[in-house]
Amino acid sequence: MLELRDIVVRYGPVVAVDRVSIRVEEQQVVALLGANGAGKTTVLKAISGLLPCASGDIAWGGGVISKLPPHRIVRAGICQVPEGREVFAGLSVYDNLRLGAYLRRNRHAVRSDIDRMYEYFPVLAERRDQAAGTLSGGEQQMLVIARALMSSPAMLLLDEPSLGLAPLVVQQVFSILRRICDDMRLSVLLVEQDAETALSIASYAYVLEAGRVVVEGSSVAMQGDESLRRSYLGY
Amino acid sequence: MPRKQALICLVAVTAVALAGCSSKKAGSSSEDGVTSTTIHLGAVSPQSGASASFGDVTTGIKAYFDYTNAAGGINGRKIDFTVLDDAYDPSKTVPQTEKLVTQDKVFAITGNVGTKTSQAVYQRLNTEKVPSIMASGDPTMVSPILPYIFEGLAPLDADINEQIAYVKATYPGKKVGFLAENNDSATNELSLLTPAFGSLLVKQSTFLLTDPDLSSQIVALKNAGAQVIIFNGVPKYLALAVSEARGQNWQVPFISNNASVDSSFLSTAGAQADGVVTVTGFKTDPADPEVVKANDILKQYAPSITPGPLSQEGLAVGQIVVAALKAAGKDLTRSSFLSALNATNISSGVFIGQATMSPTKHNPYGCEQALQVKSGVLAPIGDVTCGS
Amino acid sequence: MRSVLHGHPRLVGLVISALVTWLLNEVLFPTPLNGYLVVLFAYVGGVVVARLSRGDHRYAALGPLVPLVFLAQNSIGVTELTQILILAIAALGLDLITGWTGQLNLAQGIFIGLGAYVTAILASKHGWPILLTLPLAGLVAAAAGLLLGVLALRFDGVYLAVLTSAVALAGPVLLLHYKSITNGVNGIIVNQPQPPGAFADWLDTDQWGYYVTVVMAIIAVCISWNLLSGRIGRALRALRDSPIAAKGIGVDLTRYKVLAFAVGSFWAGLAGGLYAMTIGFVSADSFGLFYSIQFLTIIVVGGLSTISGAFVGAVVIYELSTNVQTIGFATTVNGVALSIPQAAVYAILLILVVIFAPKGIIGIFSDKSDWSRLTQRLRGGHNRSTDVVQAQADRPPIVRLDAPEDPHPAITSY
Amino acid sequence: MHLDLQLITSGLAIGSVYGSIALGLVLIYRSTGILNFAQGEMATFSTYIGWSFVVSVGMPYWVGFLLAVLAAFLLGAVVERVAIRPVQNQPHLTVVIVTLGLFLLFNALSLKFWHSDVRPFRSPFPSGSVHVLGTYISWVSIGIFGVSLISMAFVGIVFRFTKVGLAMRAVTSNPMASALMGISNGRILSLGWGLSAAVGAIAGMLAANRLLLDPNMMQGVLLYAFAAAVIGGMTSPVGAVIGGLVMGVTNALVSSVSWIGSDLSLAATFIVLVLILLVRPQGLFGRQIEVRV
Repeated sequence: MLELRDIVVRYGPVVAVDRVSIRVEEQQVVALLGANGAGKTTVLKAISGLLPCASGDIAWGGGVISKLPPHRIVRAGICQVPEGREVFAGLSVYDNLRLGAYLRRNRHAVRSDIDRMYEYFPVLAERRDQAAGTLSGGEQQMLVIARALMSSPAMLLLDEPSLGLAPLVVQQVFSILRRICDDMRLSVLLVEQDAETALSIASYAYVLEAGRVVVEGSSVAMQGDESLRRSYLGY
Repeated sequence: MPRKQALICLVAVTAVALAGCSSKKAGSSSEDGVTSTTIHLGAVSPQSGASASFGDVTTGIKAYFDYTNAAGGINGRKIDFTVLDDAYDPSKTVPQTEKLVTQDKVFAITGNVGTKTSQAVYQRLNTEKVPSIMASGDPTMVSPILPYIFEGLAPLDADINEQIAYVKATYPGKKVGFLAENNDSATNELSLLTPAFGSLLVKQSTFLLTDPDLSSQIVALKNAGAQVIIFNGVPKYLALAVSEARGQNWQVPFISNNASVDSSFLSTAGAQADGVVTVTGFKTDPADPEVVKANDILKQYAPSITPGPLSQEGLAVGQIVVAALKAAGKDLTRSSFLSALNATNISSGVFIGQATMSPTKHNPYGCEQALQVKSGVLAPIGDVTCGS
Repeated sequence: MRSVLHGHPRLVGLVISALVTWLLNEVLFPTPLNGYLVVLFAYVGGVVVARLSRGDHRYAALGPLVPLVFLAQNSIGVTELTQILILAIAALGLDLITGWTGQLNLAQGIFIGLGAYVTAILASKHGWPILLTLPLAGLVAAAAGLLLGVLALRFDGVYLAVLTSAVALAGPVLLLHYKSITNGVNGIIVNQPQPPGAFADWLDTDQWGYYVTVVMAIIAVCISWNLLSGRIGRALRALRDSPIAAKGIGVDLTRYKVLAFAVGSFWAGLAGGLYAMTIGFVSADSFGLFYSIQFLTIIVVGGLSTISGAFVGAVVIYELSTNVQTIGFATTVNGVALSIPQAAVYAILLILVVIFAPKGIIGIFSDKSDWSRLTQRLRGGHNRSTDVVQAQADRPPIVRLDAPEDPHPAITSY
Repeated sequence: MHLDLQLITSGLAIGSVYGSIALGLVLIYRSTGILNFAQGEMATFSTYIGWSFVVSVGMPYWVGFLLAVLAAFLLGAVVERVAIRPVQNQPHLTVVIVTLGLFLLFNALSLKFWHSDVRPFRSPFPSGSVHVLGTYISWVSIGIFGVSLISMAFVGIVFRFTKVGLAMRAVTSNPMASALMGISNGRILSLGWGLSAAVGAIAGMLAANRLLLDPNMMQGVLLYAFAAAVIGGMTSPVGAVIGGLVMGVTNALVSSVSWIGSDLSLAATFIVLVLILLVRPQGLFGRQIEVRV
């Protein structure tokens, strides 16, 4: 279980995330919604250790991880799929996947996991020797998800997987994602602007505005509250 | 906006113009640098950068001054010697020398090292009436004679004439190749070699201190049919040249300039050094009492360096300065120091023969001797030649 | 008081920094103080005053220039300050190329050499008055810079660094080779000009050279300032901050890159002319790669893309490279005293400055720094960042859509 | 004719020295994205450490050699940690200035500890030369050439086939993403600097016999090594070595042209370099990857 307790994150003097508390249970999909600049990505970066928490702490699996460097957090089983399709552009698709499994020692298992990713995302198998920078936007998004899964995480942090993708591709990515979550028994914290899609896959959701949690509740309740949808979720 | 800027420019320029109405700066005076207990001397030399090894000259000078101080000083005064760094860059030599003259108020400049750096300051030092001993060997600074400028290293042309005389006597009619660092002393040497050898000078090949090796230069000399190589440069490049030639199985004789056959050359070139000829105005026999004394002084007062030609020549500069300071007497002034320098006549030191200066001769040396490396040791060949 | 001075904060800054300098030089330190220290004090004074009077700190760039004129009277370090100003003029040019248009140029030194040779040849061999040769020195260097700028368009990053270092290496070699023009390795001795007519009674040669350099520096600053605060400056800033966006709004990248090379080299050439005039001796091997690299360290240490950075950097680098002393220790090993050699002290200080002031020394005074917040508070001005923090104090309650007892129903369990 | 062949073999001999220093440059550039101006001076410093072990302490040659390589590795890692990491996220030019500072620092330290005299440092290879096709090639040169090939293969294998090499490429390509893969970026960068310094130390110690050991031993070499790395495309170990050979041979050949001669050969060599880059701006072995955004 991941639990954020009153975390505060600053960019210099500017407070980007203000006393945010979030819980993600085992094998639960939780969505973090909100407009552009609400602080969603900052929350994920704080969990991954890319940004320090000014106060508050982050608990995971019985320990506090908020002071650990990013690579120790990956080792603890939390892997982030960063926003903006951050592939290793000059490296091949295969090398990108291998890097996902950087911390794993069992080569045999890694090889079979790569094959599994090729099954989930057949297009990656076709392009396995191509430089990742030459893939299309949707393909790159699939690659970063597959790459994150290669670390066999217990918890996946997904940052705007739908950003900049055509609606059809978004549907494709999310359907694969749901399949994987079920298969791999993952916990997921999903950051999205596209609230409708996110709520369709999440069971619980938080809405962030100007760095603060303003609303939280189950997806069903959120989908049912029309005034909330109008004012915060924009659909 | 533009008006405001124009206004500022105007103010600034006016301020400059107004400040122009200030008094002329003080300059140096004849009493600078001497107190009842000290004599303040200074020099600028490269202490950093690619030419830092030239700084050994001032290290040698300082060693002799420290030795003199330890022996009781000069007429009750101790020498206070300031050495500033110019990294062998003339644009730093000028301010650093000026700093010695106007700020530190040194009595004299004793041993500014280097040719291009000394070229940049010697005329202004003469104008400022500061007695100055340059350590460059460049003959142009002391001919024509300027009253305040002296030279402390052996004159390059004496070295060159000795090289020419040796080659003419030992290898008559042989084709000569000239290998040299691309600097002013090589140009100077070439201007003497060309009339001396005429068409026998078949090839001149130059290198830069950034060249990592000399293979193409050696091939070019070999191609041109050179039978003797006259070399002008630093020890490292002589060692590179000799090992490259021997590596190509070319047993050509090398006649090198002063100072390039030193202990570092002998140790790096090893057995290949045998047969290399050099000329020098300085004593090299390690058993010679003057050399023993010089090396003892250097070992005691400059333990950070290995005694070599540069530090020994520096020591000799120190010796001449100290002798002149002593001769100038208790009532030391710049004019008494100048008179003493002009009357320099020292009969023994690390130099060969005598060190003499006069109002018409501002370089103390002139005697030369050819030497050859035999079994890793330098041995004199032929007689000492003095004067031109 | 403020209302009277309003609109002229720069003038106030200049006047006060001039006064500060005069005080430091004449009253507080009757014994000669190193010129550069005075300039540093004066600069800081100028910045503080400019800031307190709501001016932009960049305008205090002129701060050190005006007080400089007073320093000559004290006869301390005139030649040193002259050389520092010459470095600064050339650094100003390099900043245009490297700081403003982002082209890594390791060949600035050779353009100084070019300018120095133009002045030396015209003055020594053809008897031109030196002042007349200065603009020509700049123009010849600018023409060469134009050529290099066109060539540089093909290269980027590391490749441009190697191209320009190739020019820096090959330049002196070529100058040495054409002996008939440049006098080869023997160099050219330039007779330093005597101050003309009326000045001769008050000034000696060094002081005259110094004032000429000060005037040239002021001209260089004024022109650069005009250039950079206008349309071209905006274009260059856009180009530097976001090249793709700048291209999108129609900034002609190519033109400005080449222009920067030409103008930047002009300042280098002018600096070279002044070098020949004040040093009195020009020889090509003085203008090698390491000489060029010096200017890169000047603009980075001073602060990229700031006019004052070139001057502050020139002072700091010059003083670090010449006046830093060996640090000695009392401990001895085998009779040799332990010490850190001068060049190592310089290197360590250089690294420390870059690490602790990555935006350069001017960056310490820039808008986002602690310093600026301090001065803002001194002025009693608003500080937006504290507003943000204070606004966070009260927060609305979180709306919970579910019963708090069981907010996280797990999908499955294992 | 045989003398021209001599020029080519001499050029290849010195070119392999350029190549071996260029390898270290490529290693750092590829694993940290930095152009390291201090590469040559760090190699000289490490060579002096080896010299002290072998000559002053009197260790057997290969023991001193290995210890010096190890010391160089540590030196590189420490330098990265102390001087480079604090400016890692600063603009490229800032990092360049730090490496220039390191250049000055190591030069000053070599000068301080070992002074400016040239020191003999024996080569592990036999003295003398082989006489082939009318040209003389010294065993030392053959040895340097051989070892530079081995270093090249080592660097190539590290990059292509090892996990560490993969991580190095990842860190340069995208530091944020590599941290999210569980890679400790700091450790990889230190490792890159350490390896590069070790490769430099090997090159320095083997070349010291030929270049002659003094504090400025690598200054001339560094400039050619930069050119070599650039011709090779900055990221290719094979390219670096071939680039070095190209620079060595070009320099030897242009100096034999009578109207260029040895005094203009430096200028001419770099003009050739610029011409090569004008035709192939990405170098002979560099790949240009078109990145879709």
